[in-house]
Amino acid sequence: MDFSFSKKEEKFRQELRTWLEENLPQGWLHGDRELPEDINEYSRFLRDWQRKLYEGGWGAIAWPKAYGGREASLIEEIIYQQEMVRVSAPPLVNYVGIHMVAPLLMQMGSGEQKSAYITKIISGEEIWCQGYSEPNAGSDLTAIQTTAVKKGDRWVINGQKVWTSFGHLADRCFLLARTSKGEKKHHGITVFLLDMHQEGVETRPIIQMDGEHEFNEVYLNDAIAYDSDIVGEIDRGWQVMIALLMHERTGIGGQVFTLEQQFQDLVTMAKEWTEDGQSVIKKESVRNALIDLYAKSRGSLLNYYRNLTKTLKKGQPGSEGSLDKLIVSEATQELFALSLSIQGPHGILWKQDAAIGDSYWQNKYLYSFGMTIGGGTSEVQRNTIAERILGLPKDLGR
Amino acid sequence: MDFSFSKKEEKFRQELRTWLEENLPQGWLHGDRELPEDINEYSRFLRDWQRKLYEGGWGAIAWPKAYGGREASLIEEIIYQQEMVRVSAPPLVNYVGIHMVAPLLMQMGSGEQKSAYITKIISGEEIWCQGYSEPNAGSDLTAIQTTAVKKGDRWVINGQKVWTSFGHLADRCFLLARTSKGEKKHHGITVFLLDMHQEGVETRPIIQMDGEHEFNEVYLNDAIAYDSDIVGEIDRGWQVMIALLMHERTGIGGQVFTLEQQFQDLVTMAKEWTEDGQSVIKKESVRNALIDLYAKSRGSLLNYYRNLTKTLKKGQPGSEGSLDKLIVSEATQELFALSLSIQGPHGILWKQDAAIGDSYWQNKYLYSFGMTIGGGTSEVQRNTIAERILGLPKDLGR
Amino acid sequence: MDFALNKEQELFGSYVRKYLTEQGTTNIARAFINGDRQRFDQAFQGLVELGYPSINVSEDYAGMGLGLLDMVLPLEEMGRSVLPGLFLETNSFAVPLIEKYGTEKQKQKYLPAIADGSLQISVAWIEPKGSYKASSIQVSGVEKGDDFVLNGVKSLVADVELADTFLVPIRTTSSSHEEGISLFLVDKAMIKNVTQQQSIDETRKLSQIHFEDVIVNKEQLLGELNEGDNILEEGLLSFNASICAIMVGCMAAIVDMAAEYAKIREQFGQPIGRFQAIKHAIANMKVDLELSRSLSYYANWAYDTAAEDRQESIFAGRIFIHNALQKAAAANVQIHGGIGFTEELDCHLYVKRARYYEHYLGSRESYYEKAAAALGW
Amino acid sequence: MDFALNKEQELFGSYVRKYLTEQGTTNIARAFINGDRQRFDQAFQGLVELGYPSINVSEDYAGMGLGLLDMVLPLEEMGRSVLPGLFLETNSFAVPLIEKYGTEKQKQKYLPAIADGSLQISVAWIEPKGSYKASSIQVSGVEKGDDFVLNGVKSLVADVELADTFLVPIRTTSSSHEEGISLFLVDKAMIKNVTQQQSIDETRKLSQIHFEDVIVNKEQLLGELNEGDNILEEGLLSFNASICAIMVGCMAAIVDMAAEYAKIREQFGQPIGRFQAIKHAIANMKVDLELSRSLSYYANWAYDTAAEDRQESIFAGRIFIHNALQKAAAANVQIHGGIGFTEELDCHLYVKRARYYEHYLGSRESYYEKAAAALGW
Repeated sequence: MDFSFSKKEEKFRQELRTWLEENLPQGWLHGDRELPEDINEYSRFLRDWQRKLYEGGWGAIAWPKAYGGREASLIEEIIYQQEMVRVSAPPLVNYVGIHMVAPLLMQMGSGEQKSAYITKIISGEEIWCQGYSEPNAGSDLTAIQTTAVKKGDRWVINGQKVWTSFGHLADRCFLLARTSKGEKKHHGITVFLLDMHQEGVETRPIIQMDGEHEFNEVYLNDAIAYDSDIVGEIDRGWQVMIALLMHERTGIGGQVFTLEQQFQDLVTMAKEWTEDGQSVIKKESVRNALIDLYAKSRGSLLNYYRNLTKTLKKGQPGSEGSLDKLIVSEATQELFALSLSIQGPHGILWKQDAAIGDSYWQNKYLYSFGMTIGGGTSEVQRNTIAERILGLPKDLGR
Repeated sequence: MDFSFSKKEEKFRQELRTWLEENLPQGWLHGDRELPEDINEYSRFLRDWQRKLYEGGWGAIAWPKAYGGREASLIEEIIYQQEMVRVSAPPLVNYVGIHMVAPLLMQMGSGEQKSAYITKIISGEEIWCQGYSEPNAGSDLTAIQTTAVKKGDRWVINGQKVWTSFGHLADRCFLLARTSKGEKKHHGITVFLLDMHQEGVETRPIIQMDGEHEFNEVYLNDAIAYDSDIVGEIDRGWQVMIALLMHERTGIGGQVFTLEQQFQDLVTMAKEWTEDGQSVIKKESVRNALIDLYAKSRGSLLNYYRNLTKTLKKGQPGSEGSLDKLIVSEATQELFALSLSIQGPHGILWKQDAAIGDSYWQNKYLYSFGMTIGGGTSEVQRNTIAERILGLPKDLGR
Repeated sequence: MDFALNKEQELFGSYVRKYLTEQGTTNIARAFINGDRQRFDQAFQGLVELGYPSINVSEDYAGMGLGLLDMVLPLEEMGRSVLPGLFLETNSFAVPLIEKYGTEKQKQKYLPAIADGSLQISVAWIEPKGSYKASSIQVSGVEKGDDFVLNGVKSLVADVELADTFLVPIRTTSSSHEEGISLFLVDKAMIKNVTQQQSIDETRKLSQIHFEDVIVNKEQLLGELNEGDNILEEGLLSFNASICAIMVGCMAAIVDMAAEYAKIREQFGQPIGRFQAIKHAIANMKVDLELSRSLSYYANWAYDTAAEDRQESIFAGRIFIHNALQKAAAANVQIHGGIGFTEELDCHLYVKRARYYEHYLGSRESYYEKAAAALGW
Repeated sequence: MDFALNKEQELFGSYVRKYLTEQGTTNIARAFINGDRQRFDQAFQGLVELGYPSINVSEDYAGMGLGLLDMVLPLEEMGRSVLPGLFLETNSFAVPLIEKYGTEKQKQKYLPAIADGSLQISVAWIEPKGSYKASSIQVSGVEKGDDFVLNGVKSLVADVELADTFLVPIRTTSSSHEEGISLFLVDKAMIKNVTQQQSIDETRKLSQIHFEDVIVNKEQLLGELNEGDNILEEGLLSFNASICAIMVGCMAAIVDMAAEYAKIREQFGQPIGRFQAIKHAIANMKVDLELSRSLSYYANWAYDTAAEDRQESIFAGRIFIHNALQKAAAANVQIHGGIGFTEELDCHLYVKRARYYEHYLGSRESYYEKAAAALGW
């Protein structure tokens, strides 16, 4: 058991830290982290940040050097995430491109696809989104109804996608569509690399309960793709999806490190926030709730490290990721609910009028409701834990 | 809305109260409530109590006068339960006989059955048990495997029953057995009135986690019954069971009133029990937990009254009984868990060495684990609430 | 023994339900959030016509002279609709206090106007970063002839725009202990400086009121000078009995919408209501709802009949019901999945209203203390 | 970065598992409950032969000189079996204290005997109806020449029959404040009057020890006079790190038995593990188990490496893990249904052991305080 990092790893961390200090947007390190409100400026800001990362050699560290990566080890990827969380770096607008599409194309993409997309992904020139979920296919992705029908040399795509993050900023979409009706529902699905800049693609915002717009509905009305846009084989998209999962080496590391930091922020807040002249952390009920959360957030982190150690030894992640996801999403929800309760009657003040922290706590509280839904609901995670880890029988309907 | 009782009802209460004061076993009202340990003495004690109730006209108050009852109203039944709880009256050894078997026989028994059993039930001369559950038929009673096969004029019964309360004291058993294999699993079940005093019936104790023996396994090896022992029609036992449920007018009133009293006892204990010289009820965490329990136990009672009001108006109970059962069993469990926690390190002392109350808290704590299982598990209650009250779809496998 | 509302109460509740359904239930709140008061004003007028604001005003002042129990079902309906408005503040907080402590002149001035829907009252209690404790009240009132001159800032005042008058606890002595708080009825005309505050529950428009040498005549003092703290405590009884009812209404709507969605939404070829994770979550909500409803009915009955256990019933009821509501509101989002996380469905309205009520007119902690005190612990 | 036990630790754990499985796991405890010590004695001897009691005794005193982390997996196995015995008291509480505070003579007397399994230590701390606070300690020690004369009663002393020596905090001044507690090693020969106490967890045989002019030589004082309280606090660190491990073992057994039962038990024509009410209950246990295991490993590592956060890790770990164990033990009964409520299956053993640990050597409340203090809150 050893929680230290090797000299090489620490050197890597130091190099990244120095680079971040020199290259983060003006004022960022000192807390001036406002992102532009205008959608075009926002997009430009994040693309610029991706480009800067790329030019500094930090755009996609796990990638092969030939593509602009640095063939980082898993531990280096972890360190990368830790450091990005530490400085609250701007969001990675091209997460889907960098962590999913490009690694997959490197593995099974055509030569043409590789040369067309990979460099533009790392440089931020092209932003990708994913087109998985549909109104009737949430937890059950095999229920997708979007169809792709071959007409001449074109695939004509119709249907509706939802929960497409950054869909309004994206240039291309990693899209699942049904190309035939298989005996089993997961047969007959094909993966397309869809051009978002075409007439048949319309994006509409989904307004979340926190009033923000991160996700979109994407309407596909005779959208067009070609054979050259297919990844893997026709009707075999499910295998592509499974291959994709294997590239998720670091799991939810980012969320785990973020939770750790959020917990520290909460403690600081509870020390500084006073009620009737007394710091609220001195209240027994608040103090005990914080100790419980201390155990949960530390536990999340340690559990993640323990699973990571297994991944390092086995070479690939196991089903334990479902544990980590469930733990961290539920703990985060609990953390932000507590953060509002702590502020007493003032906890409901919002936006510019929030009592503290620029409405950080209120926004995160509302956003946290999505964490136990997106990326696989807690119910689905519990099924996975029970079935894959404990070997309990398959659920109803599957 | 009116929580008062009518003059007639109050007179009934006073009459019962006076009778109890005069007739409860020696010393009982002053807390000397030890029951005999020897099984035969124990049986004799409880039968004597039943006989005394009967002779006083309190043996089965809801029954017709012709059978020794007093045709009590539902409210009078409630008052009866309240008063019995108030004095912690000895257990009703013939509960099954009085509340289930006899009312059912009055409704659908043969003349012969009526005259053979009903008077002996109310007088405590014959004790009844029920033979429903089996090792493979717990929540799912339709899965019973005990068979009754007709040979000549005899029904030969083979199988095993479990969770037969007072089975070791009982003279007769209200038994479910499979007489044919129906298309649907609840077809082909027949109800027998089985003589327990025969060679083919063997009773073995089940020792509960509290070390007590209330329940039994009953082994049936060529046990014998006759056509005259059948209630209702052959193969139509399920309808008999449904008819039986209709006689459960007061639902779990006894448990609700008991919970109310247990809560008061807990408060008294929390005031008297001190830690480091301070009454533990003064601790914020204990105090708040008790307030939560106050709401739950009051809520249980009020909810029961609200459902009772509905029953009074409609003339028969609805599905709300499943709510009451779930609420009161879970609240009771919570109450006794808290009662041990409150006692700190001394809470684990047991039996004659218990720190307070004659091990009352420890015994009830352990016993409470059975309350969310027996009489329909909490899971089954939740299904019932969801399906019957809210109209959600039927569960898997049903 | 009859633990049920009576026919008239049931009937009145069903009128309100019918009316609010016609008005579009939560669409009234949605319009209000978007700055369109018209739908709310119309709904309010309808409730006035049904007689709601007059229910607990005594007959001497043009009211019906009924009690809180008669308001339970209308409040449940308002809870269902997450209705905006000062119903609780006006009828459940101010009316009982004016009836009990008001001068004849005050009664004449306020009660008939409340009963006919022409006057509403809000409560300006807490101050920036302060608590509801008397010791936290800093807005000062200095006697000057027949007037008091008020200075200081009140925060989190609900719906200043809808209100005509404010109940305002003011420090009228220099000591910072409980004694020395007086309660004033301050009419809106006297108030010049109001700044808006954004609330997570956008169906409540919050404000800070800046008292800058605001002159209030002594006649506007409610009850005795320096006795404000006890009067506020009295008001919290009726207020909390009513908030129990409104929260029960929120929960009832949640249970309905969760159960309906679970019947029609399919995943893995099944309505999701067949999955016990969903099914039992909804059953648990239902159990909490029924417990809450029983506690709410009793709390309101206990208030009306001045039952011995009214304080503990009301305060413990508020704690239990709020907790149940907050759990149900969160579970409802989860049951609805992604769509539950959007502004499109109503799920978020209940989450936010639940959060709003958590510490409104008293923290959860303070209610534990009050309940325990009432029980003599 | 390597958050895993090493090969040797894993291997040792698997030896212990294999051995305890051969010995019949919970059947050792069941025999012990029924007054049959033989199976336990045999199991104990086996663990001695495997070297368990010598693990954390330093090499100078015939031990292996290893740390708590090397005891984690054996303790998990003991937890699985709900094993009786003074393993925690002896190796996790007394050994670190004797190593740190003992005189050379004390070390010679106790450590080699512990290492070779010939001596076990129990803790006689709390008194009838008292608490673990120093101020609650009333058993008095009066200096008389080279001796102290002890009088008073200790309660809830675990397994007097198995113990050879007791760690006993004694009041050696007349003040009833923290100062004035001294820690003595009292050998069993000195103790005449012991009365048994029934425990809910019958795998622990509890007793009261009546000190009636018990004479203890000054040489038996562990650490400085009147410094006992600080020494006990130090002992609680190692003790609680180990109790985390043993509780994780209990939970691991629970998860296994619940999952196995859910696979084979059928109702409504389905293995009950297909019903999400059961399935998700077991998944939740598993989540808690893995979190607990991670916290336990870290707590023990933090102790061994004297990490800065060792106190908060150990105390918050104990709270979380105990809470998780108690929930899992109760859920396990529910999952098993009726048969889970009997003495036949092992479910009840875990329920009772969980209850036993709730306040053992410190209340849950006190650990919240200690954790908060360690975090500087």
